[in-house]
Amino acid sequence: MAATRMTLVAALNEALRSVLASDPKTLVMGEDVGRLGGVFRVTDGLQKDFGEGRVMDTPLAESGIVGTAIGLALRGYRPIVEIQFDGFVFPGYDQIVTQLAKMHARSRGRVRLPVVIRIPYGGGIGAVEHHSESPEALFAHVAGVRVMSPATPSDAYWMLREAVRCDDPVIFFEPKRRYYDKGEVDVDPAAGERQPPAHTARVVRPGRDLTLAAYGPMVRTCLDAAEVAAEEGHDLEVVDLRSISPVDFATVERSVRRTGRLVVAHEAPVFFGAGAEIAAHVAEHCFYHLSAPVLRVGAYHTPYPPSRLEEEYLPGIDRVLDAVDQALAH
Amino acid sequence: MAATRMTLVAALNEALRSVLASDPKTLVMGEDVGRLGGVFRVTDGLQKDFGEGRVMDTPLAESGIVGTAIGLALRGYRPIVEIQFDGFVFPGYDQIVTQLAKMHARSRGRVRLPVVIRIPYGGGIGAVEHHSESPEALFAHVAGVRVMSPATPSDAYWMLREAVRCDDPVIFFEPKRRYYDKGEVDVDPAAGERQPPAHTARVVRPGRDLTLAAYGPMVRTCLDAAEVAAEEGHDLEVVDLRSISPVDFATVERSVRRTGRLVVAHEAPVFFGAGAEIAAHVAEHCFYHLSAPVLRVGAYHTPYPPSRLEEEYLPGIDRVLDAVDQALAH
Amino acid sequence: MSGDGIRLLTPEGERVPHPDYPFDPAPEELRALYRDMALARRVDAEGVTLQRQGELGLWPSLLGQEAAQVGSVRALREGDRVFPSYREHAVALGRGVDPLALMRLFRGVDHGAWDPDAHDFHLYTLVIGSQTLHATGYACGMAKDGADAAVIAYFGDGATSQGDVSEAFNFAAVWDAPIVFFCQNNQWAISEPNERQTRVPLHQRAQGFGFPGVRVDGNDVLAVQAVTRAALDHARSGRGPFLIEAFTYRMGAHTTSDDPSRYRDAAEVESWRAKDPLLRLERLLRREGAADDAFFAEVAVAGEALAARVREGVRAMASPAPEEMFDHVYAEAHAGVDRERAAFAAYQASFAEEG
Amino acid sequence: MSGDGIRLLTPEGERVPHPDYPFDPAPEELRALYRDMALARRVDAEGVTLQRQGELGLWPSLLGQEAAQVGSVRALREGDRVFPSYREHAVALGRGVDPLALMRLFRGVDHGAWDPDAHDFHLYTLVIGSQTLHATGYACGMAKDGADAAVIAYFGDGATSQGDVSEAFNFAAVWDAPIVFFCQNNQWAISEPNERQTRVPLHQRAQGFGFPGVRVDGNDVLAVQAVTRAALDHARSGRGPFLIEAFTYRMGAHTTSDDPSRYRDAAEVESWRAKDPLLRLERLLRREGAADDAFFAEVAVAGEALAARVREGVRAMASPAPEEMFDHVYAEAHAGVDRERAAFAAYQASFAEEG
Ligand SMILES: Cc1ncc(C[n+]2csc(CCOP(=O)(O)OP(=O)(O)O)c2C)c(N)n1
Ligand SMILES: Cc1ncc(C[n+]2csc(CCOP(=O)(O)OP(=O)(O)O)c2C)c(N)n1
Ligand SMILES: [Mg+2]
Ligand SMILES: [Mg+2]
Repeated sequence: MAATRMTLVAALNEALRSVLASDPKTLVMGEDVGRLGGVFRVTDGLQKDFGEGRVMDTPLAESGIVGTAIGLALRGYRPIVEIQFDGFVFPGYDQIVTQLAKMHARSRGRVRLPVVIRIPYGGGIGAVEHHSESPEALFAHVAGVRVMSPATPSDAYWMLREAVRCDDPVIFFEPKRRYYDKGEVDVDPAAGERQPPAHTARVVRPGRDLTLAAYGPMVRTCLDAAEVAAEEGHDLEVVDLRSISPVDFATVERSVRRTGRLVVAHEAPVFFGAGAEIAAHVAEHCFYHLSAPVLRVGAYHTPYPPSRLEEEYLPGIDRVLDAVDQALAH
Repeated sequence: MAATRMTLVAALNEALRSVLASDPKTLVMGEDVGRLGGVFRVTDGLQKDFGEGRVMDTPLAESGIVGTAIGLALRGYRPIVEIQFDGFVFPGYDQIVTQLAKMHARSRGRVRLPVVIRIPYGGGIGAVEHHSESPEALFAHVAGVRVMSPATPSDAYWMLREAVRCDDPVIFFEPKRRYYDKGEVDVDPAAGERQPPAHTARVVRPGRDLTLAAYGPMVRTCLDAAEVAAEEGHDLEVVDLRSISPVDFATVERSVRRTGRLVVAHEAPVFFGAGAEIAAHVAEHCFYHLSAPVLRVGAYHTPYPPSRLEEEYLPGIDRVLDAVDQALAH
Repeated sequence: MSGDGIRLLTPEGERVPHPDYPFDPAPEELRALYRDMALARRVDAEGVTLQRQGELGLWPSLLGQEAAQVGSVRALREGDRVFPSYREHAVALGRGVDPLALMRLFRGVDHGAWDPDAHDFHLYTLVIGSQTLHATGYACGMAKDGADAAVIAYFGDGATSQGDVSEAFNFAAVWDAPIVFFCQNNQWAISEPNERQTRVPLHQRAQGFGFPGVRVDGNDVLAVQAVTRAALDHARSGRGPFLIEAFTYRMGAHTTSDDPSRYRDAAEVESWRAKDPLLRLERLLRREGAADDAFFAEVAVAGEALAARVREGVRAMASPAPEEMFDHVYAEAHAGVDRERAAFAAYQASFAEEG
Repeated sequence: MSGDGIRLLTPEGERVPHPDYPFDPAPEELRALYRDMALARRVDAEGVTLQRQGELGLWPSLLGQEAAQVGSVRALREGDRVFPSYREHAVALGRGVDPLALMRLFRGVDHGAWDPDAHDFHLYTLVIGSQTLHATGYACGMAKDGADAAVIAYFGDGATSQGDVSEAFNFAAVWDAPIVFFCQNNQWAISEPNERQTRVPLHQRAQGFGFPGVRVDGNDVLAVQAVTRAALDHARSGRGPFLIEAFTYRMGAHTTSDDPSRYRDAAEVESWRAKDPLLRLERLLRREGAADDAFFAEVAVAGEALAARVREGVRAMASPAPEEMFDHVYAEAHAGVDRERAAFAAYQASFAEEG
């Protein structure tokens, strides 16, 4: 089958459709995932095709959703949970941190909880409070869950499939402001074999002068920044991390050993964000290869502001380039 | 008044007693804080002396505790909440992250929430699951709350008083394995004037060869490690960070500019832990002063293990010294 | 599920007396109720329009819930405190909040930063159910203060599923807190009907926590006001919490982002249109000769004037200065924020220099 | 608060028939119940002793709750699934879990890693109330599978305050999940008595969510078994959840770390001693000639033998290998854990070299 051009939302929908069709133990559950197809339509049409027993509208309670998903997983199901927006995952945080993440270790490996928690995240869509956040660091610090975020429709398709197949709990962050970006997706199983594992990073643009590392919505921003930098004569390498826990440090370090410079970008606030872990790790392990300090670009240590300010709050091409310039100036 | 020797628990109790006595708007609330005086006796005798209206046993529900504390603060009270153990704060996490932390910004400064959330944290006490964790990074990433942790009885006394006085919400992490350590506490108000502000770090041992930065229970460990290192001829400086949000980087950087080397230690897992932020920041800002990479010492990316393994899990003197040796070897 | 609830006014605009809730407002009070509902409806319609025109990012319409909101807010006394959810525009107006303050939130200019103390009306809360705990704590504080006052907390049918709401019920019950829990059961939580949220009528929830709960016809402004007044008296008199389930209907979309045709029948909406809260009060007013065409025309004019003011106000609303992001994170100085504010200023200045 | 609940056996060991819960176990069944309770009590006492001797880090005693636990677990059928809290030692034994498996948890050797599938008995859950949601999800899965089975979820009186428990009640009700919620109301949540957790008897909580709830005398093993059996039948037959409040008493400390003299009267404890669950069954057995001194002596001997096995087993329990920390964080390979495992091994090896 040839690749098809589709939006990231359509790719996620296709991925869910394919796992629901192939594995009767998979379930989709969450608020408004049924008839409505989710507020972003990621689950559009699934209840119609697979029934209310497979695609379940739940009561409005995130702890209940995650907690009952755990119970369903204990019974042998593979629940795929939708959290409606990033800012609404916190009522379910206790179940994620104290139960979902720990039960495999608690049971010395006897209990597996193949639960996927899909979270549309990030800003840039002009939304009201709680609808634009990037809380991934609050999950990556928690041992026992995997954290990943695709940047393209193709990765959305294949990474979601892999998350569902995985026997570990996965927090799957979907870059909501890229939902309607289009890209080629080859849904042929043979294409699947060629996909790199979801926990690996990928060099999406090779370059010599500096490494830009990002994930999710910021990959596009970094690629765009690299275009601009190229016009100014700077050859930037862009690494799409894809996985936030684990981080594929091997790929990042390999890149940095060549370029000697690293800028990490994410939408989340910089303070205690993913960039801190990546900068700390790379600064330690590439100590003698770095010609400049690792710089971090991200949001500020403030609550997500009213949407009229989000353009200033979110790191855009200019802020990425500003950091690139600073790093190159060393 | 002369300084008195007392345990860290007694110092906290004294601090609570003094604020309850001086400010009728202060309240103590939580599970078992009344008659029992809390499972660690931090609130011992307070209900007897100040009544059930000031020292309130709450229903067993952390979200309810934090949420009603917010409401009481809106009404002009200054609630001091006790969470029984580190691992049980998560049902209250949503109220902390989405409400307590954000309401001041949400209201453009109109609403102040002077709520203190006391959390006994950390391991080393041979406890069962959920009773030994160090979740401070999960709070420091959240803008709007302050995060601090005292290391000594004197700081316990003065920092808790300052937390209660502060008009911002404070997550106050108490190093439970140091609860019964004794130290001098001078409760004289004049001594209070001499205390450094709670958001500043303090050099608790001066040294020339390397900076050890820690907070809470690990300060003692680092001081002990410095003693051992001194015998081996290495002169270590120990910085007690005291505050985790904000981090007093100025003090840390000043130290590192002199010593050229930094090891950060905490009980929490290293991955996405506080050490990442400190290492990333210092590696950036002291880039040309560092003779060795910033090294991090902490727990592993695993759930807190059964207590029979905690000695291997927690960073002790030996692991701190191992990192020191590595840093000095550069 | 146990009918439409306590009713003092039929959809046809006829009075039906209720032994427990005697209520006989004077004609001018009836007209004031109507005016409040009509103005709220007009402001709400303007919110929808402004969103369609791109002036607002979002608008959650209260269409159909005017009686539930106006009736309840009219039952409050000065010093009583309101904790709203995010759809309580008529309650906000009833507490003297300027409609433009609401618009600021939905325009993305601020997060809804009116002065809660000035209006005894807390900020909108978007995380479902959270405010019920704040309300309970606040009520507990009122009781500590010996205040002769009560709290009213608004939330939806869907919200009742959240653990926080159950915790609030329980804390309030154990503490005998002076609070009225006011659930606007508008039949839908976005696309999910009541049956997906509860097995039994929502007012019964209270019994399990040990306090009274009643259902009131939420489209009957008289019944809502009478029942809320009684509930507030109950709370103020030290008898603890009270739950009101106002049985009503969300006539519009969940918000302007929503497309209800995907999940509900036009017939259902039609059947509720017959119970329209304004229409039934209009019928009463006309039937009893308490208002004439001139009155309704005058209200309509006032509505247009208000809408015009709102429209102009919204269009004129400036975006905040970007530096403001840093201003209210903490009440006291925070080195991290200060550092970032300075870096931001320097970065902004660098563009200014470049030109 | 509505008395001691449904009762089939008085504290004096006399039978009292109940029309809704007919139950007439044969003498050998009665003896088996007694034996289960006595052995559980003996294991429990050994747990306390071993903690005092420093062999265990902690032990939460079930003393006084034997009837609630043995009666309920005996009502289960094969294939029914148990979700315990952390004090359900008698339930664990009833499901064939080795007492040493429980001891491992409280010794700090593991987190309680028995095989939940082998025993249809889930792991202990220490975060109050969490397991009620797992239980509800599991029950929902059973229903999906068309299994003729039900779930029973154990939790305490204090747990009912947690939002998770209310959410579990509501999910189970909306989904008609085959689950029995079994609340052991032992009157205390550490130092907090029932009045600090609830305004009304706990079994009433269910009504607000639309399913039945009853109180049973939790120290009457016959009543507990009969009521639980009926509740499980209710759940299995597709009628949805059922709440049982087993009214009992925690005779000992909350755990070995607790000092109940700080918060409760000796007189209260004494009054409950008169309702001892073992004593009353012994009285029945003797009164009806279903057991004689020889039987009780034999049970005591079996208890001592079991205690001795537990004691030796605990003392012989080796600590796990430190590397095991890394083994079960994830089911599949994780680069971060692998890196840390390797670093740990190298670090350990460095001592071996030096030493
Ligand atoms: C904790 C949380 N989860 C999810 C959402 C997304 N959400 C916004 S409104 C809504 C439905 C609310 O329904 P209801 O309580 O009946 O209030 P209504 O909108 O009908 O007034 C949902 C699911 C949210 N705001 N908060
Ligand atoms: C979420 C959470 N908060 C606090 C605790 C600490 N804690 C352990 S047991 C307990 C009391 C439990 O009381 P109850 O539910 O009545 O059960 P019991 O111990 O009486 O069997 C508390 C507060 C906990 N384990 N989990
Ligand atoms: Mg609704
Ligand atoms: Mg109890």
